[in-house]
Amino acid sequence: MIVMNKTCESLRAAVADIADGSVVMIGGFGNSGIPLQLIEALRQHGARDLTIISNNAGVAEIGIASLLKAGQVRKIVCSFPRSSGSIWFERLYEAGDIELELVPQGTLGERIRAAGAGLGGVYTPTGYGTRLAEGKETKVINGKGFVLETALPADVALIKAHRADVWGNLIYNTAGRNFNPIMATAATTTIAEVSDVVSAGELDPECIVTPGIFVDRVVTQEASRHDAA
Amino acid sequence: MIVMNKTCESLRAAVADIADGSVVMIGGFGNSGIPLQLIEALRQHGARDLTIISNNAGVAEIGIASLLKAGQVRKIVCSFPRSSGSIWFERLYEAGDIELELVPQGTLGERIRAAGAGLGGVYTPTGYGTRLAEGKETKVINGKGFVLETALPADVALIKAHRADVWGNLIYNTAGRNFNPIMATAATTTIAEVSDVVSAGELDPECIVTPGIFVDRVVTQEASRHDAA
Amino acid sequence: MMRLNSDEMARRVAQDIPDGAYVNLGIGMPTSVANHVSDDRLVIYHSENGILGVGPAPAPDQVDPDLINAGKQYVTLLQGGCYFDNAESFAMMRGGHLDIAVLGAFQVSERGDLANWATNDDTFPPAVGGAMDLAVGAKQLFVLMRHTTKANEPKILNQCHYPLTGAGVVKRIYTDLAVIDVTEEGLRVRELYGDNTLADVQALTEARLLPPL
Amino acid sequence: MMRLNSDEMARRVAQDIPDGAYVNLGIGMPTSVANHVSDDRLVIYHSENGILGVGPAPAPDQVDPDLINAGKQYVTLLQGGCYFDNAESFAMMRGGHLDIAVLGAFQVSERGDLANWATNDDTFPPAVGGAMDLAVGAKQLFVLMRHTTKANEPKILNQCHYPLTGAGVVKRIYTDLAVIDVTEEGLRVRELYGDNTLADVQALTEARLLPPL
Repeated sequence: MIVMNKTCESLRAAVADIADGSVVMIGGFGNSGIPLQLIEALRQHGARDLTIISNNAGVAEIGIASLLKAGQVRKIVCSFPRSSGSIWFERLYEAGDIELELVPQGTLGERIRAAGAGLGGVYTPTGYGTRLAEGKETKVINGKGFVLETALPADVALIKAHRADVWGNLIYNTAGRNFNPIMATAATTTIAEVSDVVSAGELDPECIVTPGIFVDRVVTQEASRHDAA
Repeated sequence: MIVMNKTCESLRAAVADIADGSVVMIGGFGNSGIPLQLIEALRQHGARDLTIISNNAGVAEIGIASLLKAGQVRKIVCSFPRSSGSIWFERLYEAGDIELELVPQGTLGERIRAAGAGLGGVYTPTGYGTRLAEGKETKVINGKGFVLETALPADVALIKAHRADVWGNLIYNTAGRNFNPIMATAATTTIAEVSDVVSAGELDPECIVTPGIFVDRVVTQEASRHDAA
Repeated sequence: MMRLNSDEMARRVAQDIPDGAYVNLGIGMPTSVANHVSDDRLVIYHSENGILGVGPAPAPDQVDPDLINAGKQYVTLLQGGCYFDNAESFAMMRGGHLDIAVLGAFQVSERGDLANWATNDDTFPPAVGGAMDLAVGAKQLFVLMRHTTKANEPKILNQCHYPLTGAGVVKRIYTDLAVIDVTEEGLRVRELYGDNTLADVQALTEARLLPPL
Repeated sequence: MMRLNSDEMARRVAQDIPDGAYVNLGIGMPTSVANHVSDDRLVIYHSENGILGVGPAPAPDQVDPDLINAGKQYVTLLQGGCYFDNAESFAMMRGGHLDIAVLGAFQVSERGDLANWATNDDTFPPAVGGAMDLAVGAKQLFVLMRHTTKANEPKILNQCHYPLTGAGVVKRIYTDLAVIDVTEEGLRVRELYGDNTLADVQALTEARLLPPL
């Protein structure tokens, strides 16, 4: 009997094929639902010239900020780069050493979802008549103005979930979902960091949030022991 | 202490304000997840000149077919009207007594979702280069052809779920979800037929499929006893 | 002239939130509106990061690190609340499902244009978050802000000078001096606090104010 | 000339479905492909109505009336399967997440155009269902059909005469006579059953066939 098992034994192995120049989605909102160990593995892996798609641009020295500090990021696509403590982003931005594409949060989500759902783009009312719609196609539908926002796919998505099964089905913890479920759908390769992995059938099929079809690799936070060895 | 309770005591009361000429979404796929008792209440209520949005056009004499038979439907928007046993639809169609807007199933879903999510429309690759894209705006994005499909809202959604809580949060039974969760988001008034209603907090917040914000009224199948009385 | 303090301003907004309403409170002063909705009432708070039914701050030993609000503060979930992802959360906003959003503002125009995400100072990198989605989506958008800048300059203007968050989106403005409705006729004063007169408030307002009906 | 029967045709397709693949089987003959994937193998079947991990038909006393496949037959769920709504189900199709879709067809053109949802007979109301979404979305679209119509007319044509389901979408055609790949050079015969010759099959095909490599 063939058994499907998407578990990856090591964090290092999980990110080993991320190439220089990749577009990488990273889940999380503030400090909630961030795949910190996968980000650290990516930092150690050392891929450069990355485009990062994430809601925030990292704070202090951890998470996305650690990639910025290491000079691995060429461009960031996000809605709110300027949190208190986003010193590495601010430093690079002021020096002109990083490109910023600012996207309203809901538009960021719809562009990611569109990529995952095979849509070319969506007409959203968000940003209509504002600076963030400049240069974009607009359309008035039933008297209301909309902006065309195109699909935003990625090469890799690094996401954080609470628990996986071996088929790659995922459940999350409270508000830790945020961008993780939609990013899982929008990348060529989706890698999920989880607290633990259970057998197929142990997650309630009515409660699975991310179906395994969207997930390529699952790695537990325990896997860091393998990397240290 | 204020208590929120969206439960409606009677099926008849739940549909009493559906006006002639309304656009009514009805959940279900084949015989799975259809709000049969709400449809029967709508039939008895007698609203006419309805536009029905649903995946199918009813079979035999029940469900949507009963509304067709009663002459209450002016137009139907669906993907697959011609199931074996769709005699009432076929009869009306051949007589020219019903208007049909045929929409690919995934496009129907995205148009419904767009309405619920406040989008004006989406560019989908589905139907590009086919008869169902005739007369629609198209656009080539990154070398691939897409068709503009606009949001499809409704006045009322009649949906079927397994269980509700008094806040209107819903969970479903197996493949009974189909169009129900997206239709819940896309109508001015959403009415859910459920097997039972529990207190707030009794549904696992990690497993709620339709958040109560999308649901206006909940009615149990037991409520038909009130109507009979 | 009577100027409400922050607590009094938040309390005034809380009075206008009906029971059973679905409400999003913006970061900063708007968040404190919840503190003035008494415990015997039921308002369902939405948080953009994927929560409906946001409850009060947890006891220190009850903190769930993932359970934060849009302002990144630890919160709890009410019985009856639920979680969802970003796409569904913003569908709630943009799709017109929230009854009320309360946002802060740098400037509001007489047409209800809102400017609250960027100034004309380009030394800081821009950040927008969910403000533009909230601005276009909620059934009613309330602005809660001081009537003037710290330099006593008007914030209610003929035209916003700062980049817009949304055009023609504001329904009502709650300041420390008055409550003002954005109507088809223009800005209509709805309520003047204490002994404040229309002339007093007009003197601190660039846009023309219409008297209470 | 060797003509496979329906069972043999379905078995032939089953041979080309790799373990671990996510697969959607269209209504009719394609559905029977699953019967020829042996029990020691793992293929994850998707059903457009919102199931991933579709299992075999239930025992009569185990039927869940809501748990049906796209053909409205009762099914079960494998351990590891899950449920979702229409939008997510079609996101899987359109977004390129399914490895293989197997569909029936009225006609296929040499460019891989697919016609399988309507004929030119307008006496019946049209119905399309999920066919157009499957056609554009799966990584590989296999067509499973008899090589000719009941009247022995070719179904593999220079141009489809019936309304298209999708343009340039078919990757491979499995008929009762042969397996044919749609390539940039044209229709390339991949396999001829029994003693069938290229000339035999070409005689029943309007579009030009290229010999096996």
